[in-house]
Amino acid sequence: MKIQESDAKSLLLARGLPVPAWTVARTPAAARQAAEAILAGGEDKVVIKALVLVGGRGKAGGVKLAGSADEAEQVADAILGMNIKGITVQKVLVAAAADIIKEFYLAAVLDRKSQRIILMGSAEGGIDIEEVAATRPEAIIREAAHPHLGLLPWQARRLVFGMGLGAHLKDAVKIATGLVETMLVNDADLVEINPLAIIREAGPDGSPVERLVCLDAKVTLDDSALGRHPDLAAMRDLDEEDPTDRIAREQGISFIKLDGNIGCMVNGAGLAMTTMDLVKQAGGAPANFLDIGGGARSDKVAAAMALILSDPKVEAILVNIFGGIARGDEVARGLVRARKEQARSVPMVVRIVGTNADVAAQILEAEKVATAASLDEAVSMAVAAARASAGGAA
Amino acid sequence: MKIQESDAKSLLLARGLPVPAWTVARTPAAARQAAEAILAGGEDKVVIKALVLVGGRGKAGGVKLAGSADEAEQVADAILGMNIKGITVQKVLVAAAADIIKEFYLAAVLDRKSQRIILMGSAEGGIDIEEVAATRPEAIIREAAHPHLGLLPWQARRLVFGMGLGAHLKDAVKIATGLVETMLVNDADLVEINPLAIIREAGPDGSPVERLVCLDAKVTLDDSALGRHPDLAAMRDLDEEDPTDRIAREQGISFIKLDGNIGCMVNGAGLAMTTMDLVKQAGGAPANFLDIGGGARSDKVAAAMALILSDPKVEAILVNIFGGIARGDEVARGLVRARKEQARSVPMVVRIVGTNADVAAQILEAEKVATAASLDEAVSMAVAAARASAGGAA
Amino acid sequence: MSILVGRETRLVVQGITGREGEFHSRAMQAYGTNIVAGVTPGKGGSMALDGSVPVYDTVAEAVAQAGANTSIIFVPAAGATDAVMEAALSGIATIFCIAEHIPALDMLKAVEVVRRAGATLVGPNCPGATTPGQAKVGIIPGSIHLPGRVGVVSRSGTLTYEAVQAMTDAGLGQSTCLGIGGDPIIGTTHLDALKLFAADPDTDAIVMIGEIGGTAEEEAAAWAAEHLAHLPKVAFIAGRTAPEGKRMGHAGAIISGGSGTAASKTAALEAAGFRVALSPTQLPKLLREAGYKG
Amino acid sequence: MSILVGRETRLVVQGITGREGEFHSRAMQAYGTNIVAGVTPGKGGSMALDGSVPVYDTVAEAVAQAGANTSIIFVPAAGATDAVMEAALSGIATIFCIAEHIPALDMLKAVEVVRRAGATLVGPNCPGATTPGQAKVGIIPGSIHLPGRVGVVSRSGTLTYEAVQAMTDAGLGQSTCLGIGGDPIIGTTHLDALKLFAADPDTDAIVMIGEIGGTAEEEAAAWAAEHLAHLPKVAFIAGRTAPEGKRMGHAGAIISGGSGTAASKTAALEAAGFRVALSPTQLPKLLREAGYKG
Repeated sequence: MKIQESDAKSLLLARGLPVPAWTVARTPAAARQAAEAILAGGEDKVVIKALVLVGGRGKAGGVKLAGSADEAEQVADAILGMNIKGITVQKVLVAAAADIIKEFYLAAVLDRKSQRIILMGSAEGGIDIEEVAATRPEAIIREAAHPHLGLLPWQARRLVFGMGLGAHLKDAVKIATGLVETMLVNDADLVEINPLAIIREAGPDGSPVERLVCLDAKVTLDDSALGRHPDLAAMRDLDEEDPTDRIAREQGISFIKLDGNIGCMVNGAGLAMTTMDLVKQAGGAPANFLDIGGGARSDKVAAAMALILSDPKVEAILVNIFGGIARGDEVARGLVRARKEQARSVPMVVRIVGTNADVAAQILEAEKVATAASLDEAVSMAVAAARASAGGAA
Repeated sequence: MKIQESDAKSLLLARGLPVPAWTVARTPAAARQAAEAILAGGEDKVVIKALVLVGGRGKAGGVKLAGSADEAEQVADAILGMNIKGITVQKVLVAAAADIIKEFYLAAVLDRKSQRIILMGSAEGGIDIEEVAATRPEAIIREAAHPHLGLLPWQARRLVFGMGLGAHLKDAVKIATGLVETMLVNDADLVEINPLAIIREAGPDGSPVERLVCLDAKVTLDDSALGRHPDLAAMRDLDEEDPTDRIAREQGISFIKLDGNIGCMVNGAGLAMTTMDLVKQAGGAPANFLDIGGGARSDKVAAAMALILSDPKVEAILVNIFGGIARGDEVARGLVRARKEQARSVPMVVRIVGTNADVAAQILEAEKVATAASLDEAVSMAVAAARASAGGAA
Repeated sequence: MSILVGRETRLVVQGITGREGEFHSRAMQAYGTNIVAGVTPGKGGSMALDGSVPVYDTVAEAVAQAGANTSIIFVPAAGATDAVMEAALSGIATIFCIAEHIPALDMLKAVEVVRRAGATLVGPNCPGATTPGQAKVGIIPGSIHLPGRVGVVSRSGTLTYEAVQAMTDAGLGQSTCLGIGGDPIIGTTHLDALKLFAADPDTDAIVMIGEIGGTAEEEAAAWAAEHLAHLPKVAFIAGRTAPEGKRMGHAGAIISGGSGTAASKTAALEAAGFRVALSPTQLPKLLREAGYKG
Repeated sequence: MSILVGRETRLVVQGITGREGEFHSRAMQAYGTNIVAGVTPGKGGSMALDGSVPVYDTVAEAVAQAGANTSIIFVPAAGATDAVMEAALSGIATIFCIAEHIPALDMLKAVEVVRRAGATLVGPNCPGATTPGQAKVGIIPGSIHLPGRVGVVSRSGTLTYEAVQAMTDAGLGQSTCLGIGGDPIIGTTHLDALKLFAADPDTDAIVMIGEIGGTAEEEAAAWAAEHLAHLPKVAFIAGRTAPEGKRMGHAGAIISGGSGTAASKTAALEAAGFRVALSPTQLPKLLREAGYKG
């Protein structure tokens, strides 16, 4: 689960890491008020950033500076409501604009290949790390945390020296160690600071001092561990969650909306992807990815059907079940019931094989549901049905 | 560092383990008051236990039951002031007397041989575990905690089943896990519950229920880790600490008082023990174990001298220094100064070899201090000096 | 015994008295798998599966008293990593973990313990393995298999069944069918599976099923190019139409930063001498084209 | 090279710029030890010991750039276990840790890391090792040694010096003198040391110095009875007059529950063929009586 920059920064603060203060504003007026307070504190400028869970907000115009309260209000007004990669901006983060001397990149990631938590650092911060990784991999320093003891202090030091942050050894070690702790304590998949920056600010006596701070923060949480972190589960941003996403989540169904017109209901993630791929290959367009999961009781089947039909673009449904844990007859019964309760009617093609497929076939036949024996056949039938349905509607 | 049963129980409580309530009383009146409260709560009897840091208080009469407030006061009066193995009892623990169904033994110990934390359990509780270990080792179940992950739940289960506590699986697993956690969190060497007991008590509806509880607790802390646990360092029982023990501790000197009349000042624990052994073998009696430690600056030498002379039985002093990190000349200078400042004068024999031993010899010769070249010679001289001194005093 | 499971398998079922554990234990027993013990803490001393299998409190007892050498874990996610570590540190050589939704950082710790213990873990979030005609350990429907000499390895569950069914329908029997699971941190990777098949005298061809996310298929392909050049090899990758940045059901199935795409995996596999199918049903045909005569 | 240290030793000093680190580094260098690097985080790029030794920020650099194979750690207790793990996981084969007062549970974790890395740790709270005439790594005064063929191992510091001095005074040279430290959790035990000496062609006799507490001497004795029957062996145990239940300076030197006494250790050693001295000065004579001709 992705969380907003503001929540990610809270998690870093909780580990004692240096994160400059921020305010979240949902209206231009609130942004103005936050900016006033910051400017009254002696800062020259504020930065206003769109809070959205997609990347590239900077390029999309979602990050702007303002030098006065008036300007802050105008900028916030422009950003709020903006559409960034399909997401409507509903809130902004307001903070003092930092006087940046140098930017770095630092992230803790769960690395599948090495089966370790890897800390990745680079002296080239504030940029696209994937581009650096692809073009100049030697610019990235990696340190694998001990699988049972976490990041050891000497590992943090080695990373910090490698990043050229030796002049800020103590603070940088604390941040590096804190990133891995943040990951471990919160069951995160990713904790990224980009940029980690040396900034210039006024010291206690007014003269400028340098300080290493986390200017941005991105945290992704392990969905499988949210059950033991109710405080983190509460960070789910409902502003960016579709009603269908919520229903799917609550029903334990994996559901991802796509652009096509053939709704898919499949058991198993791999088979669900395969079904989508085959629909596309056969000239159709899948409307969704949907894995009803292991058990696939009839109530779950009904919920999946409702999810699919909630998309008005859906013109045909393809059900593909390979019974294993899921019993084919139970799925068939669920389909029949869901069919009777559904709001609108679209053609449906069902293919059920494996455990109790024979009983399933009898049930479906009795209800005159179109069935197919093979996956390829089911796909062709669904694509044809969608075409016919679209033609009929036109 | 040993801590009292009451403090040990606090550490267990902090891990959420079941420990029946207790009160510490320093006067018979306070014990009476505590007993009154317990008896008013519906209990039949209270137990009053001497709080001392030596074993065998039960056999010494330091643990007694009382059935009334009057009796509690009398019992407390008898126990307070009692001498148990050289310690005067200054406080007692008062608690409800448990209705014990069965006793067990459970302890987490730092095992040197396996270099692991070992959890030792036995269905024979409330008894001398060392006797069980010696006579019927098969009655003790052992489980080694993972060196990096601690005691894993399945290990706790295996131990609990082995101890015959399967009927109390969940509680017993929690206690076993909690013991190792107590050890890890507090840097303890030993966390012992003897007895761990199934007791009968009144349930919510008044009918009797069985519960697994920690009836006694013994915790020894790692002296080397006290620096990072100020809260635990504060548990040091000053009631049982000699003024000389305190001075030695504050000076970083290892000092243990013995019964003899030859004071020993040595650098290095092994050499200090060896010096004691040789004194005894030569017919003398060492008055103390004293290791002045690595550096052995002159102020430390003076403090060590004061510690030795604070024992009125000391009739001769044997100084044995093998210079390595410790420089012989610095020790010699310290001795000369301490000699001039000391309260009373006893014969002293000095043997300094190793680093700067030649300079040390010159300094001592100039001050007419008796010196010896070999350890054996130094010991003979000291034993003779003590005899002469004792003869003179007689 | 082909790989991992076979006639030598002496299975202990951890969580045998649970609903899922009991259901699948019956199916495994019906297939012919030698289930020698069950473990449910607190039910030690009882019998499971109609009195045919003794239940113990601990895996150590199952090893000592029933000679178990393989374990399958039907314990739910919250206790599954502990069960994995119990098996590994109690002398079990091969461990299958079925549970899904295990926190990745828990599994990371457990995988390290398993490795240090010298054991093999398959899963979590996997359907297990079947050596057709000998033993099945897991939840793969027994009926889809045919004994033979093709090794099948897959990250998926039902997609594996689909591929195996296609093979069986075409008369291509399998040496062992192995589902390694779709989680980010798993005990046995595609590469590990290929190494096992490479060392197996009963395996003459390879079917590898992958999906988007990570680089496990690429790593396996690189190894296969060097060490399995002599074997007919086919593959299928699910998720050609998956959008970037979305988890497709499996915690590990996500394209991020442009890496882990079906296209990059397909390219790596083809470069390594695999024929890559566009549908699971094409696998038998491609395997024949690759020269497999079995 | 006798055992652990010798002409092949390429030493990195962790904490070379500290007071103790510098002092003892000079003494080691004066003895002839080949100090190839120092490590002090933040002082990388500078030179230590009058410009003769480069200082690095990390042990990894000292290994890569200066070819260090052995490390001595003069870092105080709070950072010592981290330094031990850094050395072990950066490719150092032999590590000496001098600091005392390291929490035992910290060392327990570090010892496990060292073992897993396949490295050897000596200490903590130890004086180090000297192979006379070749190299000394630690704080044992160089002047007390004489090159020869007797292996000396001890839990103590100054008591070791006493024993070595007695040997040297009697003309009995040493192959290696090793102080293993008096803490409860140590990297190299008496038993480990005996195994090293047993495999060393340059060692023809053994002097083992022990003290009260634990059972390490008994375990070493049991092994020696079986594997070192052919070598002359003598021992000394300190603490015959130590009272029960009191820590005699060393964290590990405590008799508890009647075990770990000097009497039990002496009995075990005598049963294993050691001659046990009543004073360190008797060791040379007993070694001659045991048939040592060197």
